[in-house]
Amino acid sequence: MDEEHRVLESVVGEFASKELEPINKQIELEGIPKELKKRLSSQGFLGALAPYDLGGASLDRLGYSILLKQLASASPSVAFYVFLENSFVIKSILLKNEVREKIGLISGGEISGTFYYSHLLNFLEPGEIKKIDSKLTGKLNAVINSEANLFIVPADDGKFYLVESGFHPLDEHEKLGFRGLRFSPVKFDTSIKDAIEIPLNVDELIDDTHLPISAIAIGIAQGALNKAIEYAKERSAFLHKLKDFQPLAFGMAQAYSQLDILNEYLINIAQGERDIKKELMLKIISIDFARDVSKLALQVHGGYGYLMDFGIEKYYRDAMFLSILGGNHLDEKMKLSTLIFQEKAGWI
Amino acid sequence: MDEEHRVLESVVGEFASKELEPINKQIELEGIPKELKKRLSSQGFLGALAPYDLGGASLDRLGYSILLKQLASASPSVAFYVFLENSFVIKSILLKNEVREKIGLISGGEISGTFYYSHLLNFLEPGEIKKIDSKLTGKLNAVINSEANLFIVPADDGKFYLVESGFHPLDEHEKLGFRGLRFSPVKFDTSIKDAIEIPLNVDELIDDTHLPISAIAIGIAQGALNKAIEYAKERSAFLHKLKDFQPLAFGMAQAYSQLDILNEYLINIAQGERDIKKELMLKIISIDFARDVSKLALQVHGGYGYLMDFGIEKYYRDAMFLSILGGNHLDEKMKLSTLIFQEKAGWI
Amino acid sequence: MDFTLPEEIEEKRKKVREFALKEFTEERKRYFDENEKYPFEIRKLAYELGIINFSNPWDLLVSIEELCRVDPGLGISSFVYAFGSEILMLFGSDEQKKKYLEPVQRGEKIMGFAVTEPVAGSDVAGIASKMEKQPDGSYILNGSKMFITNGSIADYVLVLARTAPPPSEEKRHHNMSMAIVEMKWPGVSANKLKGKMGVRATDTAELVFENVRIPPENIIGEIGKGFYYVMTFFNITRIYVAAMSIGIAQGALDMIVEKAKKDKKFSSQESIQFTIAEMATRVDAARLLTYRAASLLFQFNPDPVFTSMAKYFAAETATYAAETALKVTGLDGAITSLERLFRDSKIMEIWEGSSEIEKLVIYRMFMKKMGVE
Amino acid sequence: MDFTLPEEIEEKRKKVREFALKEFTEERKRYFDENEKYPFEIRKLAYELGIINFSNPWDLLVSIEELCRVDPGLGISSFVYAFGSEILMLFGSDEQKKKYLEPVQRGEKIMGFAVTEPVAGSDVAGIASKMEKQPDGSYILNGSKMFITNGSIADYVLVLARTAPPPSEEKRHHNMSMAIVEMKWPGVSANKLKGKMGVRATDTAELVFENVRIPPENIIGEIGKGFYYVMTFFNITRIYVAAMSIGIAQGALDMIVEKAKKDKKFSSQESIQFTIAEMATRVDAARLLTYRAASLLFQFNPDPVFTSMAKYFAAETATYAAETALKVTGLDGAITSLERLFRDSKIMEIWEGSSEIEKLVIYRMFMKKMGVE
Repeated sequence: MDEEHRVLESVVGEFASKELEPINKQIELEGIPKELKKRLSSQGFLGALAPYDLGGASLDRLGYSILLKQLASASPSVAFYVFLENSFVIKSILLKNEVREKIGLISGGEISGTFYYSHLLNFLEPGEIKKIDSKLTGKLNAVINSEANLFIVPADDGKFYLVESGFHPLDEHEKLGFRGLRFSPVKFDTSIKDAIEIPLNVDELIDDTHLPISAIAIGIAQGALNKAIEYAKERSAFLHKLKDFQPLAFGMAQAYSQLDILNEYLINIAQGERDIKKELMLKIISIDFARDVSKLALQVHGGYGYLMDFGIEKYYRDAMFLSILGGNHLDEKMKLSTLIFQEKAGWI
Repeated sequence: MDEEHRVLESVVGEFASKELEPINKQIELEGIPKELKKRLSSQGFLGALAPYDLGGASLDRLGYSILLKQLASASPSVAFYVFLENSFVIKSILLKNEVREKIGLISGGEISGTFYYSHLLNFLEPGEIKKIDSKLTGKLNAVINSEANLFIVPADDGKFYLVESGFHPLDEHEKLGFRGLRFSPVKFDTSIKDAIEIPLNVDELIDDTHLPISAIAIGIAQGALNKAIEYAKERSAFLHKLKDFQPLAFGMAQAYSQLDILNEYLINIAQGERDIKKELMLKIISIDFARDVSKLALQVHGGYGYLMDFGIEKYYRDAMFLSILGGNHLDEKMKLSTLIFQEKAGWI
Repeated sequence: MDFTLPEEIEEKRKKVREFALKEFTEERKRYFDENEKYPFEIRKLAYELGIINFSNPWDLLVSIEELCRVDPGLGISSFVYAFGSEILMLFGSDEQKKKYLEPVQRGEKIMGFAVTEPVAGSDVAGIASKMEKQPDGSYILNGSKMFITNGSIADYVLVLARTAPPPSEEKRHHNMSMAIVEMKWPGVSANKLKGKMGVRATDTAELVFENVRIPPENIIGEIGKGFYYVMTFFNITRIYVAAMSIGIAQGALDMIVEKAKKDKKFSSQESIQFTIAEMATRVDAARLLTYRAASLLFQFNPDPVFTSMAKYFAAETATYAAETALKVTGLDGAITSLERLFRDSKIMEIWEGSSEIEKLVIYRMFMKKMGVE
Repeated sequence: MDFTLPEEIEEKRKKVREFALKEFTEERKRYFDENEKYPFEIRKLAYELGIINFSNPWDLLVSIEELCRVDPGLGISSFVYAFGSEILMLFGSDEQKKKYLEPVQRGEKIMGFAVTEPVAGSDVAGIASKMEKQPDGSYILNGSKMFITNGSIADYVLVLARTAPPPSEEKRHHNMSMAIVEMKWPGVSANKLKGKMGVRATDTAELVFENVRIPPENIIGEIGKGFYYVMTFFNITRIYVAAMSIGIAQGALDMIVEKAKKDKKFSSQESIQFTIAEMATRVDAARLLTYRAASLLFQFNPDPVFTSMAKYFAAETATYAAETALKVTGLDGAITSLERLFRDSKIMEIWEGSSEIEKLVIYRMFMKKMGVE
């Protein structure tokens, strides 16, 4: 890793511990505060993938991975928010020159956008938007960041549209994770005149998310494990520190080792040539890893881990939610099997 | 990885498939043939860590790791043999100028040596060599490569001695793995005049084995998994190829991913600065991984996997034996815990 | 060998399942979870309809299982109002039973069990609360308790506290005693804990005791035997936690099976089929371990090895099942009760002795059986 | 519910354990393993001492468990000489029983069961062997069989072969039949398989049938029902493989416990203590699943879900236990019987339906119970 990325890692790390850690509970309970969005924006994080002239930081793959990992280690909600704005919204808008200037508003934290892809996640009743006459009408379920000002959504004509009016979010769903983001169905009744078609290739867009999702997963594991290690050094039971007991210490040592191994792989492939197979492999492994490690971290904390105030249980919930929002595991495992066997595999 | 190491990887890979694969069964049943030792020697593999002037290849850490990995993928026995000769015997002898020329005989495949470290492996009755008057007398249990011409063994004065006469191996132990090497107790009755003290630091010597043992583990996993993938593409059941079934395909895809991740880590740390913590982490993870993958590969082969002729079951046995000979897991996990918690940990 | 439950117990199981499916509506599950409220009405209803029957242990066990299968938060709240009552049954005086136990059994009062402390979770012998004997025979209690179920809604709690310093480090568990403390007494305060990950319909609080005067007749059993009483109690309640865990695991399995029934594409994937097979097997293994431990307990012959095996294995099965079901059902599971089941499940590995504690108990008692002291 | 075995069965268990500890000496275990020899003498002794009792299924079950606990190779060899006999008991004619079954039950003859083929392991319906009916009513058998236990020492084997082509791809399992084939008949040859990873004292062979003439009276039951007979048989033998697996797992646990008893440093490590606790729990869970399945089978009411759960879980427990015990005992385990136990264990996940097959059976039959066709 070069100097520039090292600096970025430490800058974001400091941001995470100074600006996210202290308000983590607030983020979970009330959502990401407006002021925080401003702070994220002024650091260039909100427009991570946006070009400089639109207020962005124009990060490369490694820089973007480092950013998400470090944010996720303190607040998976914030990391997922930045990921959603960049990997989906900004990248989509960049495809359409006419609306390019909206990126400035997003990277500036003035507005937020969301992208609807739950229909790709084997979701039973995702809802649908129909294009009827001069309207886009319908309801979408399970929309993450549903309080957004700007939606990029699929209609029944197979196209994606950017809309900025004529919608309203409904009551929230159960909220497994990423509680900093609103998660609910959204009703649409938008005039087609206000809808702008975005010429995106959704498969490519999704393929590009393997690496950032891996980075979030690794960040979650890192954040949870660090807290568990600190706690095990402080907390006593049976007259000894928790770290002194083999089952806990060995479990954490094992997790620490796997984390380092995954982290180096993340860095390797983020700075190497694009390799979708490797990115997919990392994603599938690191999502499961994040869940296992955050569960371990919760268990190390005992009863306290079960309380929101300790900031541990959220990692476990968020890791679980990431494993759901992070991609359709079954389809992706089939895809990976086919890449590995070099012929169609894993389809029965 | 630079060009030189890439070439080495392909050269050893070819050697493994052309010179080891065809005689694998013979190696398992009768030991490593003399001619093979000659072939290993002429390639410079037997003296991998020996200097050029003593017939060695003077490989660096990365080269040595690649060598062992590739050999292990076809024959873990041969890889372990090369490892034993180099990481223990040659490295020890290099510490004593007077006997330096023996290295030529080892790297030339003329003689073989062994190093006794089973006493470090939490072994209940390792036996002992006593230094009494003018003799080194006693019996050592669980000596690997016990048909060696040259032994480096500890005596009860806490020193290590090189001896070349006055010993004879006893009946073999049960032979879990590495069947190409003799494994038995050895009786010693050597005149002290024929014993040469070797001024070695056994802890350092062991620390230096983490990386090569990881390489063997990763090689075992690679060899077993490749065979399983090939088999799954060929073998049918229920009117489909095995690779078509998700549970098998996904299991192998997962293993393939982890293997690639571990392999990149191996290469990273083998070419980076020495980092004992990382080397230990990799060893602990990769030994367990080798066992899990070779077990999976056996299962993919069904009943055939259980037969020696298919060359699969040996990976599982060898991986298990490597996990035993590869180091004292409990002690090493304590050591790793202490490195990670930066204070004594995992001792209860 | 006979692996079947008496018919009337299986009948009761059906009745409880019907009750839970009817009363634990999606709205209620969500309401009490989101608002972290104890469902007094549901508890009352369950009592009145005879769902909770403390007089037949098998009846209680399968009821716990079936209630938690539909919703752990509401399910646990339905029967946990008597938490600690076994202590009074086994060790309480006749007066104590009459005054404190019977109103609970009649569904009128709520009880709690206060052992855990902020500084001592699983390590019961490490507690710091003190009861000091006064010249008049009464005791003064000082200290605080953490994670106390029913803490802010109970009428009284059974408190464990030191009545003398430990004789030595090895004998830290000596000189502890238990007393019944009424929550309305001066010096008692409760601070409801908000923001639990799951089982949010249950009430959990931190308790603080400042110079609380306890009359001598409220001391339970013998002075100095408190630790022993607690361990005896855990040998009972661990089986109930195991039953809750089986309920959760079964509930998770139900959901993935439901999806497989409705969604042919889902159920045609062999990896999903294997997942269901593996989950069903583990749930059954956990159930058998639990019923074996229960069977011995209910014959007044509890085996701590079997009890801890059941608790540990069942609790891990609960989190495994909830996690796995959620993983494979994806968003479909995330916006249904499965999401809650997932959050609820994790506490099973912590309550009544974490999995780590259970393993230590298993090891020690198992080796004792093997002839090792 | 009752989780105890009858006293006479527990007595028998003790007797079998004593037998195994006495007769399965370290020397014998090693000799028959290394030389891949079938232990005729031990088999005879076990029969004569009444160790093997086919008339009481619980007796047989615990005997299998206890024999394999000490040594799977010798243990399996002690009772497997009657392999396939349930087929004759259930579907054989009186003449077949008299001529072929009784000499086996008297310990005089050895039988085998020949289903698996080189091209079709777990996929029984995929076999290619054929029996063609001749004008004189006899059948001509052609084909080969793989991994046949007792293959090179049996006096006769029960063979599954096609008697007509499958009516369709979905009905591949139709038109298969079973016959008793004597190994001395012309055209029958056996090729002993050397180099098995484990259970090397048991005999395994590849069989080849070249124009073997089978008299009509050697056809078992009805023509065309062979697949059904095999599946019925597996519902029985899977339980025995589960029992072998429990035996192996218990044997591995025994060894780590023995080491813990002798070696204080070893047993004082908490990670070792946890390992013992986890292993003991899994072994018990596997045992309970197995006994439940057995209990139903022995009441002539087998449940394929429970049977396959038992087989799959027990087999995985065997490899897990052997692996784990060997891992933690290190070299100490590697030069003792534990090494053999490790090698022996792996076949449990393959025999009588691999774990993958068991999971498919569990899924299909479980969903049937849930009302899905």
